[in-house]
Amino acid sequence: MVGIVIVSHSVKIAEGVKELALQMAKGHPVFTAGGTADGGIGTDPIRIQEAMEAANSGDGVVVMADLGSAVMSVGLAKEMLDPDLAEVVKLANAPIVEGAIAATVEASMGSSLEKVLQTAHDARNMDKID
Amino acid sequence: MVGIVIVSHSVKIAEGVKELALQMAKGHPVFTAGGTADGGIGTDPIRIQEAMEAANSGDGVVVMADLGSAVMSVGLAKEMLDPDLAEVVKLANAPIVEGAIAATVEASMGSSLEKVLQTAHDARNMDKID
Amino acid sequence: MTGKDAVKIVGQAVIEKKMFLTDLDQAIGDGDHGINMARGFESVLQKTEVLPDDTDISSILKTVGMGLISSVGGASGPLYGTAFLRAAGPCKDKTNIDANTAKAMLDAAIKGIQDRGKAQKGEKTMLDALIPASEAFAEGIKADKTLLECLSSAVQAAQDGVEYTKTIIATKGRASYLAERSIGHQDPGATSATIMLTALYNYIK
Amino acid sequence: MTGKDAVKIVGQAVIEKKMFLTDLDQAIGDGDHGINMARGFESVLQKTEVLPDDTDISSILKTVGMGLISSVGGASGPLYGTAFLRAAGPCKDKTNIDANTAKAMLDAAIKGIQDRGKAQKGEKTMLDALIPASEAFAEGIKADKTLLECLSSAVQAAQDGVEYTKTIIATKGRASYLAERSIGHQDPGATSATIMLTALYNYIK
Ligand SMILES: Nc1ncnc2c1ncn2[C@@H]1O[C@H](COP(=O)(O)OP(=O)(O)O)[C@@H](O)[C@H]1O
Ligand SMILES: Nc1ncnc2c1ncn2[C@@H]1O[C@H](COP(=O)(O)OP(=O)(O)O)[C@@H](O)[C@H]1O
Ligand SMILES: [Mg+2]
Ligand SMILES: [Mg+2]
Ligand SMILES: [Mg+2]
Ligand SMILES: [Mg+2]
Repeated sequence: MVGIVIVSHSVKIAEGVKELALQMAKGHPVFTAGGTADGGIGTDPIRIQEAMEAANSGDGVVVMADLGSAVMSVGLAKEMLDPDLAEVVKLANAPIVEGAIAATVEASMGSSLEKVLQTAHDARNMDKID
Repeated sequence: MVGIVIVSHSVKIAEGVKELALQMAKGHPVFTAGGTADGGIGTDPIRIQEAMEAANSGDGVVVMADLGSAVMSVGLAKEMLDPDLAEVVKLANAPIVEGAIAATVEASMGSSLEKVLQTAHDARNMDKID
Repeated sequence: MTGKDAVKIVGQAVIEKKMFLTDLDQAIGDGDHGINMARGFESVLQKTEVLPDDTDISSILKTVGMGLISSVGGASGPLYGTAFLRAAGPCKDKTNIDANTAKAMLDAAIKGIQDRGKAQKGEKTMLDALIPASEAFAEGIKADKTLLECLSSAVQAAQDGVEYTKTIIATKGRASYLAERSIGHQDPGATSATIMLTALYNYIK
Repeated sequence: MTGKDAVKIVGQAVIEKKMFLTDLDQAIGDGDHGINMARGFESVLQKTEVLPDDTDISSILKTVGMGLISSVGGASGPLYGTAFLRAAGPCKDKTNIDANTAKAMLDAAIKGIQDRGKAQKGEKTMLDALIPASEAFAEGIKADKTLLECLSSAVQAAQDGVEYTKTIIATKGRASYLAERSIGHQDPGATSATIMLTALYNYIK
């Protein structure tokens, strides 16, 4: 199964996204790297790297990130990974909350890395019209 | 100033989005309605309505929501509002985290309701490429 | 036979099916539909219990709607909440509900659900029980059937609608995340809608 | 003159400007650049302090890079972290840094920042100090200037670059949320880059 990593500047967002994603896909490997090393607002490439390693069970990992600097920390974390693992760790070009939920459900159905990544990406098009 | 309301199924996401948004726009009126009335996962039209009322200071309110049922709760909350206020309370068709941060910064610069709504919407196009 | 009693019977029927509805939602959603609906109707019954016995049906329906809105938490809250509030419209100032009024109430409820959730028939939602129910009800009226007979056909159509939801892909609500994988499972909301109609029929019968 | 001392001087210069950098970031960002950079260099200095005095420059730069990466928290962490790690490449196994090596290190750092952040010159980032610095450095080499003279022109170009950032709109990083409203403010990252280059120049001088 494709693992999911949630990277947010906010510990609360990372934890909240995980709780929503797991609601629809209980027990799925969803790992978070929220906030800085000392619990503040920001990102921590080291814990992101650890989350990537933890989330992989052989089928790859889809990473969700919130803002630009989270994206940079993800890029750096990937650079620090074992190159074979880095090959199958993919950052989704998708909104963090909407994408993470869709991707986690998709992954929990046993879909491929490409499919999970695509599903996350498609969450960009989710319409919210009241 | 245009007020911002954050509606999420998760209290943590709502609070986390608020903390990130305020980082860039300290003191801006950002109100949250996260989770159900009893603190669980879900949405609460009553607290959403209250947040809309609290966020309005005369220039209208932009609402950010996470998932489909949050959108419905927002629609219902608007129906319960005073009709004059409902006119200037707009749900953004945008990702909750990315849209809320962009919209809050835009609102903090004194932009119009339409401009803030547009900025939130444009966050759909935010690219995340590592 | 009072409006209060009807709500009590309907509410209790839903509360009794809490586990069943939750299990259905576990398969294609987040596993809370029964919990949501039971919490909703427990709150509703507390509110309606204290109403005078002769409270008019329209006011009772508004109490039900507001009760669900303020306590359900899931999509079914604003959906059923709006449905009950809207159903209160056609029966306003009426003490007796005839078949035409009942049909108008059902349609107002459906319209409310559609305003709220933007779904059509065939998207694997509660509407796949309610719209066929309304259509069957209309057939009954055309054929000069009694209110009870109309309601009986409506219940049958809703049950068929629930079966039909097993054959289709969800395109609205959480089950839509599963796409093709939602096939083979009946929709929780269509099921709860049918439970309510059935309970109402059994009560009036 | 050791690599360790150079890092200490550069780190202390950044730490001293903590408030200034934070105030700059308050105007067009989230008001943490000075806090981030000071925390980063405090952590770095703890790590470099315990290194043997004769540790080679390449290893020291790697320690600086990893130190920043693991402690900064903001965009400047992965950006400067990558920059220092990459700068460690061209000076590997070298005990003496000549002008050409210094230029190659600066360019590797810039390339790292661009790989990480996908920004170009003119987007109101640290690159608007560093790229002009590299260009001035190249001019110096072409004119057969000494390392110190090259570095002096680089510092001047970086300072001009900081001034230039006041005139342009941010299109990368947090300041881009402000669009036109970012004009009139100097970029915090361009400023910290210039503080580092200046401190290095003063140390070598
Ligand atoms: N847009 C919609 N229109 C109509 N009914 C919907 C819609 N979305 C969801 N539903 C109904 O709501 C039911 C799920 O309710 P519930 O589990 O209580 O809410 P949630 O999905 O928020 O957890 C679904 O089975 C479906 O019948
Ligand atoms: N994509 C990028 N490329 C290069 N530099 C960038 C980029 N994004 C941001 N920066 C630099 O980072 C600085 C902000 O750093 P800092 O405040 O520490 O991080 P954050 O913005 O995450 O709070 C900016 O002033 C800018 O110079
Ligand atoms: Mg549910
Ligand atoms: Mg739910
Ligand atoms: Mg900052
Ligand atoms: Mg920051």
